[in-house]
This record gives sequence, structure tokens and C-alpha cells, in this order.
Amino acid sequence: MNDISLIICGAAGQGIQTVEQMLVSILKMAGYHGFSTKEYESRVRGGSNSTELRISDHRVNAFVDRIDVLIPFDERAISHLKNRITEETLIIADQGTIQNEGSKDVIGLPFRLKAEEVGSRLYTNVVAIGTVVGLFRADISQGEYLLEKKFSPKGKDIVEENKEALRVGYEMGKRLREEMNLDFNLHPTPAVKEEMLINGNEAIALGAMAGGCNFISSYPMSPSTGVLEFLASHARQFGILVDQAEDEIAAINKAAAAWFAGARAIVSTSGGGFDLMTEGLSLVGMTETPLVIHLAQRPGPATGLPTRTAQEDLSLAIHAGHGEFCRLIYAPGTIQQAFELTRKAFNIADRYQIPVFILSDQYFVDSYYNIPMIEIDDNSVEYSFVRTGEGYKRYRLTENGLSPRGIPGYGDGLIRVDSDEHDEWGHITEDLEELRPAMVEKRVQKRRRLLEGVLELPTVYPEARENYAVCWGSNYHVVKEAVDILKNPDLAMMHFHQVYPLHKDVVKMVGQAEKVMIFENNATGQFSDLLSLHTGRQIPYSQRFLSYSGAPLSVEKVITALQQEGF
Amino acid sequence: MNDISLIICGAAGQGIQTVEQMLVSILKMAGYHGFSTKEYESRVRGGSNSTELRISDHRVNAFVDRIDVLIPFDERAISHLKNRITEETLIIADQGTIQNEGSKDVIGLPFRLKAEEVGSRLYTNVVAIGTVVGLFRADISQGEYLLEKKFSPKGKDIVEENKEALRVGYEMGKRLREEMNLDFNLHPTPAVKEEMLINGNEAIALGAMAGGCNFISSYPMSPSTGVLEFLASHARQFGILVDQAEDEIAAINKAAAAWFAGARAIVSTSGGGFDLMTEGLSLVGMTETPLVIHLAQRPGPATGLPTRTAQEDLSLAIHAGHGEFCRLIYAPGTIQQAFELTRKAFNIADRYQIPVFILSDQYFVDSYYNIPMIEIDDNSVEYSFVRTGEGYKRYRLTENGLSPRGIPGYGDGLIRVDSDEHDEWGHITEDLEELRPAMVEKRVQKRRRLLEGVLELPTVYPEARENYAVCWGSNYHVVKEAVDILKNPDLAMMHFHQVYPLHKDVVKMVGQAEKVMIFENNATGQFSDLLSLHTGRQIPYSQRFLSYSGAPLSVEKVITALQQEGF
Amino acid sequence: MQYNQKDYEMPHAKAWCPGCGNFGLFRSLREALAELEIPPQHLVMVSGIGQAAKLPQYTHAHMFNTLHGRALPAAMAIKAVNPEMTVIVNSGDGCIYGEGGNHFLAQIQRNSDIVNIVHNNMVYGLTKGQASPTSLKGIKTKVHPEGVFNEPFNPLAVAIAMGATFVARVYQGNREQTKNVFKEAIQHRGYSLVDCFVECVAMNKVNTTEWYREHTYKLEESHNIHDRTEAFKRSIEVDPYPTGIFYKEEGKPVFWEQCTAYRDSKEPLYQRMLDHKRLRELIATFK
Amino acid sequence: MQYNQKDYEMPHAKAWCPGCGNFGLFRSLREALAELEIPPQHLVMVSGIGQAAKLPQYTHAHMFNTLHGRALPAAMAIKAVNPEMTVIVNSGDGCIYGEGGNHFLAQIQRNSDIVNIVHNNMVYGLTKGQASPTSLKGIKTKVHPEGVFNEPFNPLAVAIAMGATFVARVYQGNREQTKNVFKEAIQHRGYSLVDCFVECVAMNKVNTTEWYREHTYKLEESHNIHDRTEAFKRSIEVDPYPTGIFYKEEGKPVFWEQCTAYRDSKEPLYQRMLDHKRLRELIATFK
Ligand SMILES: Cc1ncc(C[n+]2csc(CCOP(=O)(O)OP(=O)(O)O)c2C)c(N)n1
Ligand SMILES: Cc1ncc(C[n+]2csc(CCOP(=O)(O)OP(=O)(O)O)c2C)c(N)n1
Ligand code: SF4
Ligand code: SF4
Ligand SMILES: [Mg+2]
Ligand SMILES: [Mg+2]
Repeated sequence: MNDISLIICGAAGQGIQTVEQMLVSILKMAGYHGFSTKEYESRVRGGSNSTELRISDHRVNAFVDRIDVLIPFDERAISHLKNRITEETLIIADQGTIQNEGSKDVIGLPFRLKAEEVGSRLYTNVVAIGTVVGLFRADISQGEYLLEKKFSPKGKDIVEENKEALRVGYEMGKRLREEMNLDFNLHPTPAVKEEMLINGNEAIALGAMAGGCNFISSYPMSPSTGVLEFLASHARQFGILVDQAEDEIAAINKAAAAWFAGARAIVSTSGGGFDLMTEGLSLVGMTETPLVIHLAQRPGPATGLPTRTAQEDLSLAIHAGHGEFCRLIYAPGTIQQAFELTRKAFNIADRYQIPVFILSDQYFVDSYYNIPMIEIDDNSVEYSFVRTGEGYKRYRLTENGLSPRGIPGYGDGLIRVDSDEHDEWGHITEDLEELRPAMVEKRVQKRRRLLEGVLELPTVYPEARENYAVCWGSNYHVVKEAVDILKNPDLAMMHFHQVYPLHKDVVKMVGQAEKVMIFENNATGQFSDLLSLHTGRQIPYSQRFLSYSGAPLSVEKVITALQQEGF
Repeated sequence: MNDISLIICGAAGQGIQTVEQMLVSILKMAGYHGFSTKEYESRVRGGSNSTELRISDHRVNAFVDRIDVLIPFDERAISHLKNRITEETLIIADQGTIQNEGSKDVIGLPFRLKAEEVGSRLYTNVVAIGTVVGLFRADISQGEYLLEKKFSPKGKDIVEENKEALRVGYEMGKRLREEMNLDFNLHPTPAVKEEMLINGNEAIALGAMAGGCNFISSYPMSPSTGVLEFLASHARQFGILVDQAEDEIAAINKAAAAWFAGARAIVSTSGGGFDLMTEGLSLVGMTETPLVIHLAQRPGPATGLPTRTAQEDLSLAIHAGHGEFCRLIYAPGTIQQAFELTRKAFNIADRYQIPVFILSDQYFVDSYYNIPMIEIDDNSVEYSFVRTGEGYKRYRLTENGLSPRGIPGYGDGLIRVDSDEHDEWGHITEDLEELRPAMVEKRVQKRRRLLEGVLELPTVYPEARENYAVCWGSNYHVVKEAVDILKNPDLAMMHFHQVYPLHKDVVKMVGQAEKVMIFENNATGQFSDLLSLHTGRQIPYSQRFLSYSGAPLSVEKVITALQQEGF
Repeated sequence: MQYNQKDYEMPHAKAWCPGCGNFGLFRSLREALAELEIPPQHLVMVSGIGQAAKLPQYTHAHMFNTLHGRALPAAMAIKAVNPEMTVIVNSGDGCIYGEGGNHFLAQIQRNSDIVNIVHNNMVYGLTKGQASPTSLKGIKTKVHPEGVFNEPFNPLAVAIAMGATFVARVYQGNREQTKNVFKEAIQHRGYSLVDCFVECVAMNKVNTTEWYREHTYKLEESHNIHDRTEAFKRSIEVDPYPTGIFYKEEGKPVFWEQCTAYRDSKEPLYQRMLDHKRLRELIATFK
Repeated sequence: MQYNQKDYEMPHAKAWCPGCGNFGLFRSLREALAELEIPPQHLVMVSGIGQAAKLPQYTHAHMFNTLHGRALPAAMAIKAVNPEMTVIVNSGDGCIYGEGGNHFLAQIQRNSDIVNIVHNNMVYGLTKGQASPTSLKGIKTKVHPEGVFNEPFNPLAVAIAMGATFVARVYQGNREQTKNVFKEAIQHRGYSLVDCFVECVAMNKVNTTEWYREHTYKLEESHNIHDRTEAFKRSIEVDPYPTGIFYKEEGKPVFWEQCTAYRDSKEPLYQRMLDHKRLRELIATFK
């Protein structure tokens, strides 16, 4: 086995996240490709949460149902995952925690006992971490380094005891591997050590920074809060103005006004919070103010499943806000795309004076994997505002439909922006015969005339073929891995990272396909509808694989679906 | 001429509305069919507003560009309407108010002078009203009756002077008609006197009452406020609980909770206010709470043109609110439909536990015409809630997907409603394997399974033909009159009063048409897209006649468009 | 009928952390309900979203668990439509004073006859530790790594300024006081605000049980709860924070009874039927 | 440079009714601006939607005319991003205290360095006469045919309760006082609330010029503007309503200067460029 799926499951508050973070880091520094993703309940303590870790000697970046190794932190973990545990699953638990321990299914190891021996039951998790590292015979020094970094404020003794716990676990793991004759044959790739380990949230936040973001006003809401917290934690070094807004309405109005006044602003939110922003979105449309919106999806309607994943808000993002205006929607499928598209979002928003969305979801923002180091060049930020002179007209009607955008205080012009219909100076107008139609066209036609050069084609993988497994946003790796496994010479993936508006060549690409099957995490096929409308090729329900349980789509489910439909 | 278009134009505050109301009422009671619609600026005094009155011996219910008679109240009126004034337009003004008076174009009559003679310049408008009545040689007694009703609180003298002013005007009008040999050959229809004169707002509000509406919480916003004010003015007789909410968010949350507690509630709003309601809409979707929403459209985005008309919020109404759930959208085209569909909206909302929209617009709500008296039967309200017993489950999974809805205090059951994903009892759940999918399907499949019997076909007029002028909502009469005038044996109107979801037979109806041309008051063709997606027949831009000036579509524009496209 | 506090408890496990202040608050509330003998069938529990807002999930009564911030407008409507119900809103400081701030103001203006218990743990519990409007200055969070600097929201002072008719603060750890104030709040006719200090043991390491014990004290018996200026003065006292009933005004008309809909009938709306004859008469006036 | 009040006036015709109180208010504001010699290029006028909110349309300065209710968050952001600007918010009582109520609370908590002039005509002017949060009880409107019964919103009392640092009321007809209070508000560092009584001659037939003259009086010279409880007491006085500065607190830090973004630089954000080196260093930490 050169690709192991290991799951840690326990209650909120039992420290699963620390285990996840340390393990992926240690295994990466040991030269293994890694992926981790978590699923958790909407509570702070208790319940059943789990983290899936994939450890491999090649890149693995997708959720699988399969569990090779399970480390349950409590009894409930077993029932929580019962549908995914098979004959093949190796279950390793702290001795005494699981009932049917001793049966051939569950291997009990004395995590806590050993921890207590080392000094305290608080080290139980560290013993468990050590055990996993031992199972993979990975280099333990990165673990020691991490423990040192984490615990040195607490004193040398604590650091040493932690390290000891790690080593004790390590030995147990190694021994188990030998006793059970486990064939975890992972060949480390030294280059992996030089890569970065990063999740979706971090990639979006870093992308924003690379795009010159220096303002965020948002209201906490899972799963979008990570971007707010990340930017806040680097506010000082990068001069980012952070405001935890009183509500989402305030958040978007502040962000819009911030752009007006010269900042580069983002808001980060999720479905319900975004609903509240939609009037502000319309304001942005009317005033031709740039804006970047991170919309991290979760299952709805209403409060729904606050900590789960979904792709239910695509249609909403396309149509939200009353009246008509232009917008652009990115739905990154990979960490690299998340970074790059968010960076770009700022430049496009600025240049075209439109709102640009980053449409992610809980699965995407909470998943980590290793990627080659991100590089940025010195032109990562493209500023599009101008110094104004007297007589400046904010809404000058120009050839290409764009009016140069000024900033109050930069030059002598007065920047006059109005949410009412307005003339070129931004003054309110009721001229229905000329100004109103001209201004409507200016706003709406950005889509047709201007975005042409900006629109991107979907990713086709591995190459153009007869049949397509189509997906968008966070399903990139899930579908890609399924296509890889199926090795069907007629089948390729078509992944959309830019979902609205669609490139005109998509009509041809989809039109020419023999068969298509669309994978989406919603119950109605929102992207399928969009594609049908755009291409004129009606995609019936039988060709839509819709998953709306709140869990991420798995590689296995994609494979089964494709096989059943004869792909 | 048996169909005259008369326009009164002046500044806000000059009393145009009083003139409009009295004139349509007098002319109706004289047995003439009438129609009136107004356009006005977003201000309380000044500017240029106008009212179009159509007076005819057959039913006329649509806006026309043509002006047969213009009564300008000030100089600006002429330039305001310059593009619609032609050689044929007869302009009658108060002597001395219009510059080029005396030229053959403008006829000056001493409205104010005569008013002063009668007693006060305050009667100027009444003299003008009398003149118009005289022009048509209509019965003046209804005018006298109205003046009496209106002014009797102010004393007998005032009433008498008003009547005298009316008569003086009447004589001037009659004389003018004779002098100019005007051929206003209207044959009065006595039955018209027995009809009712009503505008869109009133029809919606009355429809709501006939549907058992007894709760409205709304925040003022043009052009939707009329429904709130109408219901408020009858709150006592009909036991309607009225709350002018602190904002639109509160309005919809109150209305949803009102249904929960046993009321039949409506909210009335416009684009920006509706944006703020969308999270509440999603709550309604999740909790399967009935709701009726009156969304009166006006041009956007943002504040846009607050007092103008548009059909820009159809896509928004379809997609608003995060997550997925079922909804139904009516867009009445006639006053009768407005009444009947609003009534029905309450019963359907109650039975299927979904939000039902009435999508109107400024043109629709502000237009008056005469229709045969509305009749209601004693079963106009269908109550669908049940008395509950112990063990009651609010979200019981049933065969047909509907769970009987209880009311707190009616029976012994506990009504437990949750915005989180929930089990049959309404208790929060994180069961992703069974409950979540079951509940999603319950909410989403109402559309497919349940609404089938409720969905309605579009109106085809005069009968099924080869080619169609397609429209929806308020454009009914405009397109119908154009079709009538064109008398093309291959051309019919297809009007959608129920725009979402679309009936399945629409696929065939549109598919079989030779040519179609869609008329919409927006810049992107929102209904055209919807129809394309639903029917699989792509409707290109060349077949979309899109009007987005903020003015209503006119009969003439529809005719020209159809002729140009060879219909 | 005699009630026991257990009669108001649902069998489901609670998703709160061990040691969470919400447990104690809930217990006191159940005791208050039992002592007032309020039948679950006459009790509607309303909440927004948050840890506090889960309380109705655990309460054996009618429940409307609304959106984050929107409990108050919902509660107001429920009471107005169905005035026979006792309507209690339980939600967090973020929910009521943050996202829902505008509704807080509006309810006081209306004097809706509802009870509003705000679980004030000075933090956003459910979303894991961001500052709430009541967070004290200097507290560090992931969004405020250099410390919160906004002026903390003072719900009592604002309520008194707005003309609220029942304004109280308790600390849940004072179980007897808490229960008694809840009882008085439920019995009060009008909008009753009870700002209730609760511990969030997981996310707020500053305002702990010890902190609350040390930084609160009970208003003297002699405090005149009918003097608005005096109440205001006491409400802006900080550190230590007084607890108890700050202000109370009896006899002010409540929202629902002032509504036109109740002029001629006191029946809940669901018991009324449309008067078709009247409607026909109204339609006839359009002739 | 010397300025004249005319320098702040746009040439466009105003859409207000003849006799509207907004004219006088606007005149006093222009005079205040001229006397303080604020260059139009350094002045950003922000408003929501309503009759009052049209004022920036007529002001020769930068302008951001936002949505109904949303002027304050916009103004806060503008000042925070571009602190060299003088930021003034003009909007109506409905806009600021009604739709925008939650932002009113939040701005006071932040002590944003902006001026907030509320044109309080006790009515919704632009939408033709519905009650506003400040409407007096008993006033009849089309939505309230039996009269308004909500407790009128008391902006001064709430602001004082929230810890606002500049709280004043004027009546526009008192031109000198109005101008002077505006000047003080503009010069004050922090959130300055000036609730300004204005006539709506078209929609409010109760609160007329005569009414305002009869029902207001000026706070005595001796009023101590630094005593919060005293200020509160005066703020709840009704009929007659005192005018003048009720409360003022100097030296409290303002929002933008407390933001981390200004710890190491005071430059407006648009003048700063991304530090790529630092960003590369940050990215490197993900290894
Ligand atoms: C519109 C919206 N915004 C944000 C959220 C996310 N959210 C859920 S609970 C909560 C804060 C909870 O804090 P509080 O009300 O104080 O309750 P506590 O958990 O502390 O009891 C937030 C921000 C949401 N559910 N809806
Ligand atoms: C979201 C939203 N709701 C409602 C409106 C309609 N609206 C415009 S102005 C206004 C009230 C204006 O009252 P106020 O703020 O007191 O200003 P005034 O006209 O009295 O000066 C309303 C309700 C709107 N534009 N947007
Ligand atoms: S996070 Fe805080 S408020 Fe939430 S349950 Fe835990 S202790 Fe209670
Ligand atoms: S309606 Fe009132 S507020 Fe508006 S302009 Fe006229 S007088 Fe002024
Ligand atoms: Mg809290
Ligand atoms: Mg006002």
C-alpha cells in the first residue's frame, strides 16, 4: 500500500486538530505527500468529529470513503464511522476506551498508560501521534521540533516530557507495524520537504494579500471566518485594516466604502451572511465600486448544517442583488487556484469596477495538502485608480465603457458616487431617454464587452476526450482522482474554476462531447442548469450526480456513479 | 376618434393626482372605459410628473406613447413630454402659463382666471377637470357628487364654489369641442357604470384580504407601500395586525413567525428591501413556513430610479435565499389576476408550506382601470392547519411530502420549528446519512411532486397561432393591444402570469411556435433565459425586446418591434 | 397543575461544554417556569443562533429557533398573533446586541409583552471566541490579536434610555436571584430584559466564575427601581457590576393590545375567520 | 484659503419642497464649513436615502450617497481608510435611527471620527409621511390611522448610554446655534451626533416651525457637558426639548488610530504599496 487513509475520530475538545496539524506536518517533512480534511459538528465540546489524513508517495488531494487506519478517541467514533469501516480497516485505540477491543478488529495500545508513565495523561495525544509516525517509520525529528516550538514557553521539562511521549509512541508504532506485518510501502520524496502545506482558507487569505488586500470587514460565520482571522493575525506587518463588523450589512457597506476611499477590500462570509449583503452588492453594482467577496458555502437553507459542506449557493451568487449589473465568479478547485484567483480577483475588481467572487466551501477551506512553494512576482498588484483633475467625472461615458476611478484626496477632482441612477458626474438623474439606458448598458455590457479577455476555459484533464466528468469548485481533486483510477481512454475531467460568466468556447467544448456527467454538491444541479442555458445542451437529471448530504463527495462515489452510467 | 389619450403633466404638489382620480371616476360613471397610469419623480414637490388617461368606448388598459390631448400645468411639462408630442396633439393650458401659447399648438383657456372669479385660484384644477368633462360631453353629476363628498367637511360654501368651478370648466370644454370640431365620438356603455375602478395595489391588497390575510409587517418602500397602507386603513374592520417594521429583515421574520403562531401574513417590499429579506426567505424555506411576498419592482440596481418601473427582479425572486427550497412566483398581468392570484397565494402557501410571490412593478400597481365587479365566494380562504395531539411531529415524513402544520395553543402538541437541519420533531440533527437527504428532498421535491396540480399555463390570445409575442407580468395589456392592432392572423400573445416554476406543457407550446419574440422590461432578458432553460429552445438576443429606461413599455413600441422583426 | 422543573426539559443530550454557564441559567429558568406553573403548551421559546440559542432545543415547550440575530422580531410577532402564549427569548449577547441590535431597539419601543433573557458571556461562543459587543476592552481574540478596543455595549443603560419597562441583570451563579428575577420578568407585562452573565468556559478565559463572583454585587434593597435617572446611574457602574432589577415601570400598554386588530376582539388571530360580507361591502365601494 | 458658504454649494436645483427645514440646515452647515475653512477636496459627504440624504448631492465636495440606512458604516470605513478626510454624514431620522439603528449603536462603540447630522423631521419624508422612529405618539399616518403608539426613539439618551463622546441637539431654525454646534461637532475628535430638528412642511403637520419654537429651549450656559448622568437626565426631558450640546468627552481614542493598520504608519491606505518581501517571508513559513 502506497496510499493510506488514516482517520482520527473523537469528540470536540479532545484535541483532534492538534493531532491533525502535527501529523501532516511531520509526515510532510518525512517526504510523504499528505492531505487532510475534517468534518465536525456545530458544537465546541463533545459529539463526534473526525479528520481524514491521506499519506502517500504521490500527490493525493481528495476525500475518500475508505478507511485504512482508524484511531478512535472514544467509543462513539466507531458508530459514527460505521458505514465506512470495513474488514480491511485497522482500528487502533487507546486500551480500555473501546468495548469490542481485543476482538481482531480493534487493537488496543496503552496510549494513556504510557503518557502517564512519561508524566501526565495530557500527553496521550502525543503518544498517539508518535505511534502513527512509527507506523510509517517516518523521521521523528520534525515532531520533536514542533513540540519544542509549541511547548518551549511552558518550560524545558514540559518539552522534554512531550518529546519522550512522542518517542514512546513511535516505538509502539514501529513494533505494531512489524508485528502485524503492515505493508505501508511509502517511498519518501525528498522534494516534498521543500513544499508548503496549506489549506484553502490560508491560500485565499494569502492570495488576497498578494492582490494588495488591505481592508477586511466581516462578521464571523463558519466556514468563512478563517480568512478574517488570518488577515487579522497579519494586520500589523501588512497594514491591513480589520473591522469585525456589527453585522454583514455593515461589513459589505464598509468594504464598498473602503474601495471608494482608496483601500482594496474583501468580505468573507457564508450563505446567510451573504443574503444580508445582497443589497450592498447591488450598491456596488450601481456605483461601479470594485469588491472582492469570499463566499464559503455550507448546507442550507437557513442555519442548516453550519459546519458541513455544500455547493448550494452558486445560483444565489449569480443572481443576488436587485437590478442588473456585471459580476465575475471564481470557484477554485485547487489550492494553487485559490491563491492565484483571489490575487487576480483584486486586480480585476479594480480594473473593471465590478464585484468578483471567490466561491469556496467548508470542504475546500478546511482541507490541507502540500503544494510546491507559491511564488509571487513584484507586479502581483495592479492598481487601476487615477489621479484626478478638476472637472473629473466619475462616470464618464467612454469608448470601452470604463470610467477612470479616482480616490478622494488624490488629485483635485471630486469623487461623487451615487446609489441612485446618475449622470456622468454622479449626480442623480431622472433622464429616462438617454442617461438611464446609457448607464444601464455601461453596467451590464461589461460582461459582454470587457470580460471577454478575462474569461477562462475550464481545465480538461488529462486531455480532450469523448466523455466528460464535469465538475466545479472544490470537486476538482475528487473527480480527477476518479478519472485517474478509472483509466478509461474515453473519459476526461472538465473542471470549471471560473463559473460565471462562462467562456463562449464552452459551448463548443460541451457541445462536442459524446456523454457528460456533472458532479455537484447540491440537490437541483445549479451548475448543470447554468451549463444547459449557456450551451443549449440540456443536461437531464440522469446526467447530474447530486450529493447533498453535507459530507464531501468521495472519490469512490464518483467512480461508482461513472461506472453505473457506463463511463 | 373613439379612444383618446389625455395627459396631465405638472410638478409634484400641483394636484395632478386629484385630477386623475376625479377624472377617471367621472368618466367611468359617464359610461366610458378608462385607464390611467402615472409616472413621477422621486420628490414630493416640483419636477415633472404626468398621468396618462385613456378614455374610450371599449376596454383600454395599456400605456400608449401617443398623446391626443395634453394639459400641461407648467412650462416644463412641454419639454418633459417633447418626444411624445406630435402635430396631432391638442395642448390645452391655463392661459399665460405656457410661452408659445397662442400659436396653433397651444390653446390657452382661462382656468385660473375663472377659478378666481368663482372664488379662489385654489379651484383652478377643478375648472380644468370640468373642461375635460365638457370636452367629452360626459355627465357632470358624478363630478358634483365627488366634490360634495370631498369638501363637505369644509362647509357648504366651499362645496358650492367647487361645483360652480366645475360647471364653468364644463362649459369651456363643451365650447372648445364645438369650436374646434373635435370628433371625440365615444359611445357610452351603461354597463361600465356598474363596474369597479381599481388599481394594481388595491387589487393585490383586496386579494390578500380575500385570502384571509390578517397580518402585515413591512417597511415603507416605493412602489410597494400602497399595499401596506391599504391593509392598515382596513385593519380594524378586518382584524388585521399591522406593524410598520424597523427594517425589512424584521418585517419578514415577523411575518414568518406570525404564520408559525397562526396568522396569515404578507410582506410588501421592493428590490432593495427584498434583498434584506432573503435570509428570512431561506428561513421560511427551511422551516416550511408559509409566506406571501409582494415584490413590487422598480429599476435598480441600488436606489436606482425609486419611482419608475422595471421587471428586473425575476431572477432574484427565483434564486434569492441561500440553500435550496421550493417557491412559487405569480406575476399578474391584469387587475383580475392580481386579485385572484394574491388570494390563491395564501391558500397555496398554507397548503404547501412554501413562500409564494406576487411579482408586480410600479407600472402595474399604479395603473387604474375599470373591470367587472370582483366576486368572492365563501370559500375564498382555505385553512390548512391542524389541531395537534400529543406526540405531534412538525416535520413528519409522509407519503406526499407534506407534514400537517400545527399552531401553538391549538391542541396538545408542541410545535417545534428549527432553522437548523432537523429531524421529524424539529430537533436539530447532524445525521448526514438519512435525515439530511430526506429533509432536503422533502423541501426541494415539493416543486416537482406537489406543485404539478397547481401550476398554470400561460394565457394565449386570441388563440393558438404560429408566432408568439411572449410577455409576463405587467406587459399583458400592452402586448395584447399591439396584437389586436396588428391583426396578423399568424400572431398571438402568450402571457405568463405564473412565471416560476413553469408548467411542463410550456415546453411543447413554445417548442411548436414558428417564431417567438419576448418583451421584457430589463436589459438581460431574465424571462427569456428562464424560458430557454425550461424549454430547451434557445431564445437569442435578437428575439428579445428589452426595455430598461424606467418607463413602461408602450403599445407603439411593441408594434414597431414586431413589425421590424417581420411578425 | 403542579409542575416540576424537569417537566420543561427535553430528553436530548445537550451540546454545551461541561461547566458552561448555560446549564445553570437553564436550571433557574426551569425552576421559575415550574413555580409559575406555566403549561408547556402555553409556552413558546424563541431563539436566534449561538450556544445560548440552543436552549429552546432543550426546553419542553413550543419552539421557534430562528436566525442569528432575529429572535426578537419573531417573538414579537408570535405574541401579537397569539397573545395567550407566554413568549420567552433566549439568545446570546452577540445575537441580541450584535447582529440583532436594531431589533433590540425596536422591541423596547414597542414594549412587546415578551421576556428576553440574554446569555451574556461577553464572547461569540459558537463561532469560537471572537469578541461580542459586550466584550471588555483589551481582550485578545483571533480577530483582535492586539486586543478589543470598542466601547463595550451596555445593554442596561441603552434599555433604560429607550424607555424599557423591565431592566435587570443577574449572574447565573447566583441561582436564587436568577430564578427570582426570571419569575418577575415573566410576570411583568411588557418587554423584560434580563441580561444574564454566564461563563463560557471554553472561549472566554477572562470572565470566569471567579471573575463574575469578584466583579458583581447585588443592588441594595433600597435601590428605587422606579427612578429612571437613578437606574441609569447604576447601569453605567462598572467593576463591580450591580445585579438585580434596575428599573421597572408598570402599567405601560403593551404592543399587541394597542394594535387595531385587538380593538374589537381579544381572540388569537388563528381563531378568527374572514368576514366575507364585510369584504363584499368593501369591494362594492370601488364602484 | 478663505471660503464662502457658496463654495460648498452645487449648481443643481434642489428637489426639496419650498419651506423645507433642510434648506436652513444646509445653509448653517455650509457656513460652518466655510468658517472652518475645510477644502472641498478634503471633505467627504456621506448619506443614506431620504430627503435629508439628498444633501450631499447639493454639496460641493466628495460624495458617497449610499443605501437607505447604511451611511454610517460607509462613513466609518472612509475615515478609517483615508483619515485625512473630514467625513460628514447627513441623513434622516428614519435612515439613521430606523433602518440603520444597528450601525448607530456600532459607530458609537467605535468612536469613529465622523460627524453625524441627523435631519430629524419625525417622519419619513421621501416615502410620503409614514411614522419614523422619532414620531411622537398619537400622530396619524396612513399606516397608523389610529395614531402611532410606539415609544419615540430618544437618540440623545441612547447615545449617552452608549458612551458617545459628542451629543447635541439643535433646531435648524436657530441658525446661529446650529452653525456653532456644527462647528464644534466637526472640530470634535470622535463620533459627533447632532440631532437636528427640521420641519417637513409637506408631510408633518404637527411638528411645524411654530411647534419647534414652542417646544424647544436652549440648555443653560451652566449645563455641565461633562457629567454623563446629568446629560442623561437632560436628554430624557421632553416638551420642551432642550437644545445645545448635552455631553462631550475629550481625549477618547478614535477608531482609526486604534486600528493595527495605523500602528506603524499614518498614511492613508491608498498611498501604501504591498511589501512583497514580507509576503514572501510569510509564505516561506508554510514550508
Ligand atoms: C447571519 C449570520 N451571521 C453569522 C452567523 C454565525 N454565528 C452563529 S452563532 C454566532 C455568534 C454567537 O454568539 P452569541 O450570540 O454571543 O452566542 P453564544 O454562542 O456566545 O452563546 C455567529 C456569529 C450566523 N449563523 N448567521
Ligand atoms: C432598504 C430600503 N428600504 C426602504 C427604502 C425606502 N425609503 C427611502 S427614504 C425612506 C425614509 C426616509 O425617511 P428619513 O430617513 O427620515 O428621511 P426624510 O425623507 O424624512 O428626510 C424610505 C423608507 C429604501 N430606499 N431602501
Ligand atoms: S463554547 Fe462557551 S458558551 Fe458554548 S457551550 Fe462551551 S462554554 Fe458554553
Ligand atoms: S417632503 Fe418634507 S422633508 Fe421632503 S423636501 Fe418636502 S418638506 Fe422637506
Ligand atoms: Mg455570547
Ligand atoms: Mg425623516
